[in-house]
Amino acid sequence: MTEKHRIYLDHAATTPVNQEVLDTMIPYFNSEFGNASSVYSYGRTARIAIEKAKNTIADVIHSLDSEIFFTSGGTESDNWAIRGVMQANEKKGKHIITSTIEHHAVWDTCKKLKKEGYEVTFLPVDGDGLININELNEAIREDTVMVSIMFANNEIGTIQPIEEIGALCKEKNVLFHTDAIQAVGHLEIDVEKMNINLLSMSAHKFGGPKGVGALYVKKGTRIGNLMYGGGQEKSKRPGTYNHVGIIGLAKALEISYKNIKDESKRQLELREALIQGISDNIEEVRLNGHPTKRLPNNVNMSFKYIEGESLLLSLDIMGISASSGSACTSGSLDPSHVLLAIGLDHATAHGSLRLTLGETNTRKDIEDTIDALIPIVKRLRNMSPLYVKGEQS
Amino acid sequence: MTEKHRIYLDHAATTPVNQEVLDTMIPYFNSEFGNASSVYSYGRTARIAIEKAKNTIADVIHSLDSEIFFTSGGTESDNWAIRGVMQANEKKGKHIITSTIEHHAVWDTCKKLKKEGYEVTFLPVDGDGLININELNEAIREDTVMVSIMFANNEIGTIQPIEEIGALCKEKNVLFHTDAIQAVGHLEIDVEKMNINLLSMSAHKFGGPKGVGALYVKKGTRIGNLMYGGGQEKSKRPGTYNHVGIIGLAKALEISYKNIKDESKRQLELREALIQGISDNIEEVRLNGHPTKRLPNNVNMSFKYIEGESLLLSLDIMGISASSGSACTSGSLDPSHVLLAIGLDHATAHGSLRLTLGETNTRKDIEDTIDALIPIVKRLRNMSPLYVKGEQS
Amino acid sequence: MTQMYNKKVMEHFSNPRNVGEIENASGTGQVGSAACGDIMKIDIKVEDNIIVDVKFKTFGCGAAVASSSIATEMIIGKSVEEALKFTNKDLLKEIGGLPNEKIHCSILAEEALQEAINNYKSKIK
Amino acid sequence: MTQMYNKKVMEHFSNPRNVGEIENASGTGQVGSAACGDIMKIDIKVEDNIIVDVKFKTFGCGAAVASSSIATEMIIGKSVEEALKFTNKDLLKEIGGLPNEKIHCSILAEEALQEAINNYKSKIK
Ligand SMILES: Cc1ncc(COP(=O)(O)O)c(C=O)c1O
Ligand SMILES: Cc1ncc(COP(=O)(O)O)c(C=O)c1O
Repeated sequence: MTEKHRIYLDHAATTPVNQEVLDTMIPYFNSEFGNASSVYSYGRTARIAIEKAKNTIADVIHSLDSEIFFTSGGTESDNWAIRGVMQANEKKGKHIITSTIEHHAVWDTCKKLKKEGYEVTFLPVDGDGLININELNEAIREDTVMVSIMFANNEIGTIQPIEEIGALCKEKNVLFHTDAIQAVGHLEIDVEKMNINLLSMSAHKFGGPKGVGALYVKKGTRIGNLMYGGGQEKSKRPGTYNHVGIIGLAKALEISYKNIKDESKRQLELREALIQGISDNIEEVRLNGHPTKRLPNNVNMSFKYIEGESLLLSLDIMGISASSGSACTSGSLDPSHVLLAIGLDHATAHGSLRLTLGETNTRKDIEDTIDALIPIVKRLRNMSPLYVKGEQS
Repeated sequence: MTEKHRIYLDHAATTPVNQEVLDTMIPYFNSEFGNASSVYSYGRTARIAIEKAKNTIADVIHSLDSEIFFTSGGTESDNWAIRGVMQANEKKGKHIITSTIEHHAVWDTCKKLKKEGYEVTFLPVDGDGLININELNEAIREDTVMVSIMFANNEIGTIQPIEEIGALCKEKNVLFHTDAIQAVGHLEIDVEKMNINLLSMSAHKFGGPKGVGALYVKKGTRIGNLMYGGGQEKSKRPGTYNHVGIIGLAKALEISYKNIKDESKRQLELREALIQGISDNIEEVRLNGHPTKRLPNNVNMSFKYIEGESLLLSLDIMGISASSGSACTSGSLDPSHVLLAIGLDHATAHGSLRLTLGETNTRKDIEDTIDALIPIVKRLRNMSPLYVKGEQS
Repeated sequence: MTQMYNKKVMEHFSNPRNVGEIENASGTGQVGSAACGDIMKIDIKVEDNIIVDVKFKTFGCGAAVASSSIATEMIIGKSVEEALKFTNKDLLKEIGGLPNEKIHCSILAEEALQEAINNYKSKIK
Repeated sequence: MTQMYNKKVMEHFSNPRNVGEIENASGTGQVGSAACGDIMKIDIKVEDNIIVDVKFKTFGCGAAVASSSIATEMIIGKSVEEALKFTNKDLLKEIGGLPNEKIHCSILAEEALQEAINNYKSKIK
């Protein structure tokens, strides 16, 4: 297979920058490069572009322009939201509630807060990866400052009942942060209707550049800084504006939401075809994550008796890029905490494969992937000491 | 003056991305876009580029590749260096020494630490902006964890005696961080010879893109995280690698240091011509910062009786971009803390102008700038209630 | 779109009207301080209770210069009583708005004018 | 350049030698666990104190598969005593290096082989 025929099925890890987005960004690298905080003309052009970007984002998520703050990506947005809110609200308490399937950017931040003396409740999820709203209700205490539950999971694609969580948090008067890094660009989001106080996003997950993200902070939310310095972003997030990245983020968002309904329907059909094709042709597989409350671009399946990295490498040799669990934890020996949280045993968790679709993927890509997977799984199973049935068949 | 003739003299605020740098970056936006942490081919290309970038940086500053960590810019590097080291070394003590002319990224971080219970000594500087090595020596205590003194000042260009500071810190067994954000790309740096433990840099100050920086952390230095999340950068700085930015940073650095001796000599001559031209043609001006221990691209002068922003705006109308004090603090009413620290009164501090050169500036730019400044200063002085002498002349 | 000036502000900054001083002014007001970065001085000439001339000198930013210039234009020809009612809101309306952090410049203009009028009144008493 | 495999590793991963099981093996060794993500099973056939055949089965990552494959190649033809001296260092040398976090795969191969030999020895005692 030549480079031309590569099939990229790892859009949840990162996406290529959309060409239109790149074309929009290019002039800002060296013609309109001025420092957005300056008073002179160069800087003014950058400043206007940043204000426009806030407006674009605010339109998509139904917030005010002034509620959008730019960051260096999803990790910073998550860290800032959680640490910033917990530190600024110590008068109310030191308790935070999160789930057992959060991304490490939330998970590890919470674990660190715990070490520092905060109290953290890690809410379990069911076999499909959903939290239970009654359990959340019971977990909320007098001194609970915030709930941080992700919008959609990056590994298994499960979408949480965000609107219900938001309503409950509002009723109980606790702040609600959602890591929407996998949702933005793929699902419709309304922070007003969903009662979201803070929302994290990352540009490279929806056709924008890497190294830039945003945090929505509802007006009136008490939040401290993660970094100190210049006066940018009302001194809440200092540092010279990465206006090229910001312009890219906004353009990518705009493009994603232009025909989100059609595109998400298209991807959902491909997703179902992929799940069906694998299930029909390969024995002893299981779908991880909720069958319907699921990102339209996410397929996550476990293949018994084989190990994920071998599967990835074999697919890579065939020109197909995929992922096993979270790309961030590749190279680590422990299986994904998400797959364990939904009840998989270690061996099955190790044998998981994540295939995530993007706008350039076609039905042919799906067929080719299924065709490639069948002999690969067979070969690896024949090599596996765990596999007895059908050996050498 | 048409756009073509614009003269950009604000390189200390930010620089345009060098065309060669941009050309190097472009393919990584959407052909080689893979997640650097993945095992498959796309990711591998990004990973190799990142390793190469570390090697380039390490070569320039004389460190090991593994001592280079990527960040979202200078602000993050400074925040991380200081907070990370202070938190990880509490067993030794809670005292840090810095100077009164640091950038806000260091200054405000130290002020915040003070509020949190750390002890901070703000070392004064002399009229030229230099710290006194004996005073530093006296300020170091048993419980001093680190000294953070900038390499070269962003407003007045003064270069500190870094090698002496490094030697003293080594002798006294305290860690030495230097904010070298204005120095990298302009001065020769040797972390080994200078005994530097941590060094911050930011790509957009030397022809690289905005939103990416690096922190050098000497092997064995105890440092905590500023952010938590995935396993990137040995888990010390998580988040999907902004490999495009990293590639840009390294390329820009490589280009800057290719003929740094000649270019810095050229800029130094232009700097002197500019200072001379202004001093010869305009009365009651003063040079701020050290006359010779000074960045080759920095001119900072105070024009009595007039206010900086009017000066900037007037220059901008003539097609010349400059800055008054630090670009970061434009819009604030207080004059720059740096100018006050070197002893200027408020009015004189308000009347300061910073002109910072870059590689595209020519001798003609300097002449045109002097020619533009003369009538502007005259006009503004005639408008000023503080100016009596020579009124209406 | 904060931190930026509109065309009218820039035009008045580039070509400020009524710069200077009035010899034997009927009243003079000066407010602000060099420490704060803004000083505004306004001279008025009053004839038959009408402000027939206004001149200003300003040390300050673009908004300060433009505010002074526009304020002088708005005041010339007004009676002393009308001028006393002049506020920075009128000025902001005329000027087409200022960035948030520059609103204080319009207040300075109001104060300088009021001080000049008070100075005039104290003299004729 | 960590986290990446060299050509030789990829070649052995793609075309592993000696996959399978030996019927009536002289010795068998299995190490690792599914929980850790790596299981290696090695069968050896010994004739006149010489290891004449080796077969493996591996559940694990690319490095684990390649390590097994290369280890079997290196061992065939060796005497039992020679084989007992085989360590993961020899394997790493032959393989041309592994990423740091994959070094344990070479250790697994060493252990599986030693266990197979020990198993053989315990049988012939
Ligand atoms: C759900 C989720 N949260 C957080 C992150 C971290 O985002 P970034 O890598 O842009 O820092 C990711 C992606 O890596 C993610 O998928
Ligand atoms: C000396 C110094 N330190 C820190 C910074 C902050 O760097 P950045 O704006 O890239 O975050 C700057 C520039 O703004 C600087 O000049």
